[in-house]
Amino acid sequence: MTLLAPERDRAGRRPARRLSTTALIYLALVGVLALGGAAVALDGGNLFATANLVDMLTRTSLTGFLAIGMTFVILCRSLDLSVGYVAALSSLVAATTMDGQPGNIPVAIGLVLLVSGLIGAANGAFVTVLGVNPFIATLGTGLILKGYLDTQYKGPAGDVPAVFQQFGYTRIAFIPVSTVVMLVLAAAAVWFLRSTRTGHHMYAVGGDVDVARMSGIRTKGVLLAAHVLCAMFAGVAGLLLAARFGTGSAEAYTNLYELDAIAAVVLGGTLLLGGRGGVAGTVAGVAILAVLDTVFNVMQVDPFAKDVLRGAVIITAVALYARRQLDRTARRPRFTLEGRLR
Amino acid sequence: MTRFRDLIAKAANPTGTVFILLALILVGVFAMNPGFFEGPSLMAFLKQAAPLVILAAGQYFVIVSGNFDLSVGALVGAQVVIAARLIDGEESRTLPVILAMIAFGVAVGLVNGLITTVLKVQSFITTLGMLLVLYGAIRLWTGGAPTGSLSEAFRQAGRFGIEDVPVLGQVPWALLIMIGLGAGAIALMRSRFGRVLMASGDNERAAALSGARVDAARTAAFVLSGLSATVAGILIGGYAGVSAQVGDGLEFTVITAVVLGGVVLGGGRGTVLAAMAGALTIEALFTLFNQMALPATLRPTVQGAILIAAVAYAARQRARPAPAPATPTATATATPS
Amino acid sequence: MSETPLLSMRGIGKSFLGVPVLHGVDLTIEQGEVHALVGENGAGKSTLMKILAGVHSADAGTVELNTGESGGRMVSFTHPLQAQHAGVASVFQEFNLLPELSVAENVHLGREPRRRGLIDRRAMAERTAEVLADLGVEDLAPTAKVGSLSVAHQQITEIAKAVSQGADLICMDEPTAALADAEVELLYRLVRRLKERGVSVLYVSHRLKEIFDLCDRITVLKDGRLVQCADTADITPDDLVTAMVGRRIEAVFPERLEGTAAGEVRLEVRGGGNAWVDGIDLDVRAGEIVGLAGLQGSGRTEIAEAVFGIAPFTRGTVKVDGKPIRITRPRKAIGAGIALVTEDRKAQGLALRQSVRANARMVLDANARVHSRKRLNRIPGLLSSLDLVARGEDQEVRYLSGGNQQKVVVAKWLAAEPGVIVLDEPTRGIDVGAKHKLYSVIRELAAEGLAVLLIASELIEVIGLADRIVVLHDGRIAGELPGGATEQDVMAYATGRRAEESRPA
Amino acid sequence: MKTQRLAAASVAALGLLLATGCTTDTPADTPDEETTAAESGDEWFVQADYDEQLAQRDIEPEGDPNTPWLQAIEPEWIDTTEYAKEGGDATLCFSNASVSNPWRVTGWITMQQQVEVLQESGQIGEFRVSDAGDDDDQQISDIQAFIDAGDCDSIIISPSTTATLTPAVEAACASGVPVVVFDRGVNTDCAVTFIHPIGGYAFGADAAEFLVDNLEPGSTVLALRILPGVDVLENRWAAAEQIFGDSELEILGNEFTGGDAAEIKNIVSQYLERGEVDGIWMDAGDGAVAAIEAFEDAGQPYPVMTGEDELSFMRKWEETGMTALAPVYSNFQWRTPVIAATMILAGEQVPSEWVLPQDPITEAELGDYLERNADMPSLHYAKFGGEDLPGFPDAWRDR
Repeated sequence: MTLLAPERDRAGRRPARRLSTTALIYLALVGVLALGGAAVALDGGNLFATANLVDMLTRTSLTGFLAIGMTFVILCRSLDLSVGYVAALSSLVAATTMDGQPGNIPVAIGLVLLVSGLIGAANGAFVTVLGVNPFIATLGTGLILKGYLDTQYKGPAGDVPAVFQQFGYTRIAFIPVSTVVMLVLAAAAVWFLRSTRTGHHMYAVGGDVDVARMSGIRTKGVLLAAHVLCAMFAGVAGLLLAARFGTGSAEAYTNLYELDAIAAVVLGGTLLLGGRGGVAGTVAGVAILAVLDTVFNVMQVDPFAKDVLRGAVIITAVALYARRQLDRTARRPRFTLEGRLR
Repeated sequence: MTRFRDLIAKAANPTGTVFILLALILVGVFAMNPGFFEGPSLMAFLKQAAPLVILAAGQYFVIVSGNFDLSVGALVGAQVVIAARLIDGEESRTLPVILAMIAFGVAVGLVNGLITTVLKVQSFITTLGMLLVLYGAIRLWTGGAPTGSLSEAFRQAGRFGIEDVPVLGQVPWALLIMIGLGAGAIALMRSRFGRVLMASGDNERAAALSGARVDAARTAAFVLSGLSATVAGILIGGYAGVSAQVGDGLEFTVITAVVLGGVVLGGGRGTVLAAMAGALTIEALFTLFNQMALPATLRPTVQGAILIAAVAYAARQRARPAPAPATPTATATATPS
Repeated sequence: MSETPLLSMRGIGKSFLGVPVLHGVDLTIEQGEVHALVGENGAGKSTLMKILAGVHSADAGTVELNTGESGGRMVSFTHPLQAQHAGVASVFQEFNLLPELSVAENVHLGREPRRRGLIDRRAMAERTAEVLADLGVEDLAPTAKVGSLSVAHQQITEIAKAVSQGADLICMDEPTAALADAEVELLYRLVRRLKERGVSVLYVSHRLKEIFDLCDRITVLKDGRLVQCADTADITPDDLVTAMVGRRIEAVFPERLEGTAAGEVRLEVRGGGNAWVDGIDLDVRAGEIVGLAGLQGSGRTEIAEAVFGIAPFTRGTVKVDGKPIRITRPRKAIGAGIALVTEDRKAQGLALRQSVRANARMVLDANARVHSRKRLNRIPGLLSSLDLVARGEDQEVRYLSGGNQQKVVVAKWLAAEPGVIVLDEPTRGIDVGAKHKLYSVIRELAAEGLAVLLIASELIEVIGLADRIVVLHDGRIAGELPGGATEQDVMAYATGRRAEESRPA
Repeated sequence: MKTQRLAAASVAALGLLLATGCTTDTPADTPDEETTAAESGDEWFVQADYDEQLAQRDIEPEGDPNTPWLQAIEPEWIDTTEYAKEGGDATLCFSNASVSNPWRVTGWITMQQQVEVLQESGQIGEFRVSDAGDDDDQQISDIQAFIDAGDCDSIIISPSTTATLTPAVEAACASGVPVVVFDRGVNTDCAVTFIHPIGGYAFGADAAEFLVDNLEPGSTVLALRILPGVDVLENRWAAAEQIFGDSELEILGNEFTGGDAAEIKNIVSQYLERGEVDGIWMDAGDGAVAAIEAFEDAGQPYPVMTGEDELSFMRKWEETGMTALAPVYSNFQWRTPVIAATMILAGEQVPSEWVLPQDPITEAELGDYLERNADMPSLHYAKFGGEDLPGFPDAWRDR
């Protein structure tokens, strides 16, 4: 039993460590807020003025939706590079279906979720059934959608009734409704990952497909579900775009939202290799990016400098997480200092 | 002899898919426009395909070692802009600037490599970050749009060639450079470096325990990618001059090309020849679209469909069970390398 | 034993890519018996077990299961899930656990208890605790992250998983392969506990001691055929081995070759130590085979890794061919003429998707200091001298059998013409033919004047091959024995029951 | 189950809507119907606008020809006294779509130079800018931020896309500060003034007519376009299609190049391999030189060509002496908005729709413009109209 004895305390210690990853990210968020606030203050502004808070929160919602969805696929060790296109398409589907009639809103929402869900299913099928690498599969889907959008819609189309535009513009005090909805969905996603089998199994699939399969998990189903959810969240993002634009816009795909989303997810501490992380972290990741954007904006940072800083921040953050991963393989030592003296 | 056997093998395995696809597309092009295979237009095609082929070779090294390089597009753009600004029309500066560009390309590759290997950041993130940094930094430096202009000498490589060759007409320098570098890449993959790189991509631990400098090899791969982006920049700049959008989205095109060549993302699989063939295939595809006068807006759709189909096909090929029962090698005494 | 057997497999046949691995094998297991399935690797044990587990499906034959309420019925599993539902659970050698998840989550993976359709984590934890208590395991917290557990505890988790599935039959594939002695005891307790609870166990192993300690009946496979099925009482270890191997143990190991003589010391370690081992004094001479014995976790592999610079010695001195050297990286070791055939061939030894040639060249390609055209040209000869069976040098090694893969690993190291070769579990999981080939290769190497350091958990190998046996206990050298010493002597040191007088404890 | 969640969420959102203290930033009225109809969907051609723009080309603009950025075509002067603000030193907030192409970069420099002048004169205090990097949603947030900040005396907006920015601009108007929109329009006239050159139809028509006039009937023309779906660009092509439609010219095709020189050269070369190309029509000047080089490299005679007033093209044009025209989408319009804002804040009258002149550069004027911009970078625009600003020429030359 001597060999087993030391295990107990490690066993006890581990869960604590796992928690702290997410905690760390929120710490980072606080840090960024503090630094940003200080920087802005030195610049003679106030980062926490209502206007800026609203700005920050507003920026979180769009990337938020996309990033939450992206979290599912990345947890499953997959990827979705087509979300930008899905969002653009969804905005058009929504706007053209609504066509100015408040009555059509429910139909439009339903249709958007259906269409985006189907695209997600297609992505999932390419990956699970055809065995195409997700990077390629979703890149391909993106191209296919791009072609459809460019051919079908020569620019903005459709008309979103004022009622639905509220979704993009209304706020309670300084909190935009879109952000509230994003947070509600985030909470739902956290709950989904923790409390439903499909959600829980995503960790298994991302952690080790074979183990998952041997444990009787229908891995393909799970992966498919992840892709469907991811696309559906992109659909919701599309709805938000429609609400904010008052119309649908094919051009939306030019903004490389997918890369933003992936960046946010990884910034949120979810392993790009799957099986580790969660939506809570993602939300923090999204928030960090939003704070940076707002700070840059308030401080009138040159638009190109923004890109440089963003890139640097992302790399640095991930590098820091990687540091924390390094010790995970370490064997427990038998001989410590007094061993050295001998 | 060995080489011949290798070729047979290549055609048989999944990497062979791309050659078949390329053939099909070329047949299509020929059907649309037989003139395409006349010397001059063929040369023209190869001239404009050269940069992507070279980029594909560079990207191959990175992918086969188990990484990604998403920063090449931005790097190509940066290089062209740097060239224009530094040369600013002065013939005399051409050479020094080209040297500076090479240094810059190496530096970018080095940074990508070191961040990925030493700091253990997934290359997807590293190079995504590098993409943003390059994109922003270069515009910051030139105030948003390229300034200055390229020298005639600089443009030679990308634009001109050996004139009045019988049958072919102009043999573009770009083509010669492409063949040269392509041969170099193949040689490199047959060299010890190439074998180590391949092993590192397949099983990094085993390679390391065999004494391989895995991190060094991977970093070198990024450097090669940076260099290929530099050469591509020189060719593209030479071919078409400066414009604000040079290089936009190239990274995805080139990764597509490499994967189309049967190279597996994740490393340890595929040949550089096939990767370059993949690039040619993409270019041929665009030509075909053009010949067919396929509505420009529809092209991405077709491209995407073909991409997924081709990769799915290759995946199926690869999934096929192991070759027939084994027999002793006592007989099979092929010379190594 | 009850009248109707719990399981009866009849005439099971299976072949992969036209290569038959099972010919009409029968197997019956009674309610609550511990049934041993023995045979050399490649005999078909694992295949049979995997058919039972639903990983593979049989080409021929029938499986009749007589579990729980449902009476005897024909089954043929096409998915592990079906096997589980039918009450057949399997614990494979490579663990089916997720390091990122907790013990409870792993135990219930795929069958999470639910309340109102949602995962009920409390129930999960409670049930796990119960199962563990049932199995008499007190020191494992259901909330512990599996990635942080010892091999033994991971295996316990696996077994708990099987039990919690309400399995009537649990198949264990080489369960003790990776266990230390104390841990083996724990496993014994578990198996007996299961038996008491009326659970049947199919115990796949080729460790005689365990089989005779634990099992009621034994089924012996050889080359995919059923050789014999007998009660443990009616068979002696020797007969069993004969049945498995078809030759007696003495015949197993080749004699040392003519003209093999211990020469200069090629590897010398004095006071070597790091975080895992301490006070290591070791001499390996040219032409000498030194065995490193000791329980799992006693520091055998750690010494190999220290000598090879994977986890270097942080104190003490190392000399190679008399020259002092600080080996900090494998490259340095290789440069100094040391080779290491690692324990885990697939993870550490081979690039599976590369060709035989590429793998055999790997060491030469990776190290300028040993690379030479001459050595490259020797490779084909090397491979054939090892009797490598492959479709050609272009075949990817993943398509080779374990034994042939191991030969490729050995070849890649011999290609570098090392002076010292360390072999860590060189025969783990390879078929008997390949084993013998390796044994004689080891002899030849010694004869050629290499210094050989041999690590094996199968004591018999060390005893049968080594000229001297160095026994480790708890990271230190417990004692040294001449070749041919008895297992008892070795175990005495290994278990710490005896410490060498000459060495102050 | 996903749908359920969304339902739940929207219910929650609605509940919050009803809750007190909830502010909404969109004016209830939906965008002006028929313009939406026009912009939306597949049809980019609106006869009325087309006719108007073509007509405007021949109307003599009011104001001094030497300051074209202050000229206006058929202005409808409106009173702005309601916005009059004492003591100058106004805070101007400018939401820029992006500076992602040379045309915008040039204009942006001009604007900054103009601002400096106005700051010298004390009319402008702070000049606050946010750049949306071509992301509509981003720009909406940017505008929102200006509104919420509440200390902007005037908001200037250069929309990144017409239809999509409409609600945001309406919100800006609703906030009460004078709003100035320029370059691309929006589907609302709530802004105090909307500043723009004549427009895309005129640009496309100038170019197309030039080709029709200078090419033999039956000649072949290749159209090179940047992107699909961008209204200003689509209008250019729509106009050209009209004119080509009524001509004898054969249109070989219209290709999207992304403005990438290499892409342009590939495409043109490929067309040249398959046959003669007598004319090139471009919807923007980016990469025009590459198109010309394609002819040189293919050893073909220069085409009759229309590019833009980008210097690289004009220099190549002069050097080759080819038959060409440089249609103009007046870059000097970047000066006007800040001036307009200060006028409004001074309570002076401004045109409700401020249509700036937009005259293509012909062979006759070529030399003159090249000389005026002699030491400007090649991606500079000839009609940037900043020659009289103090920063000239360094600000544009050395960026």
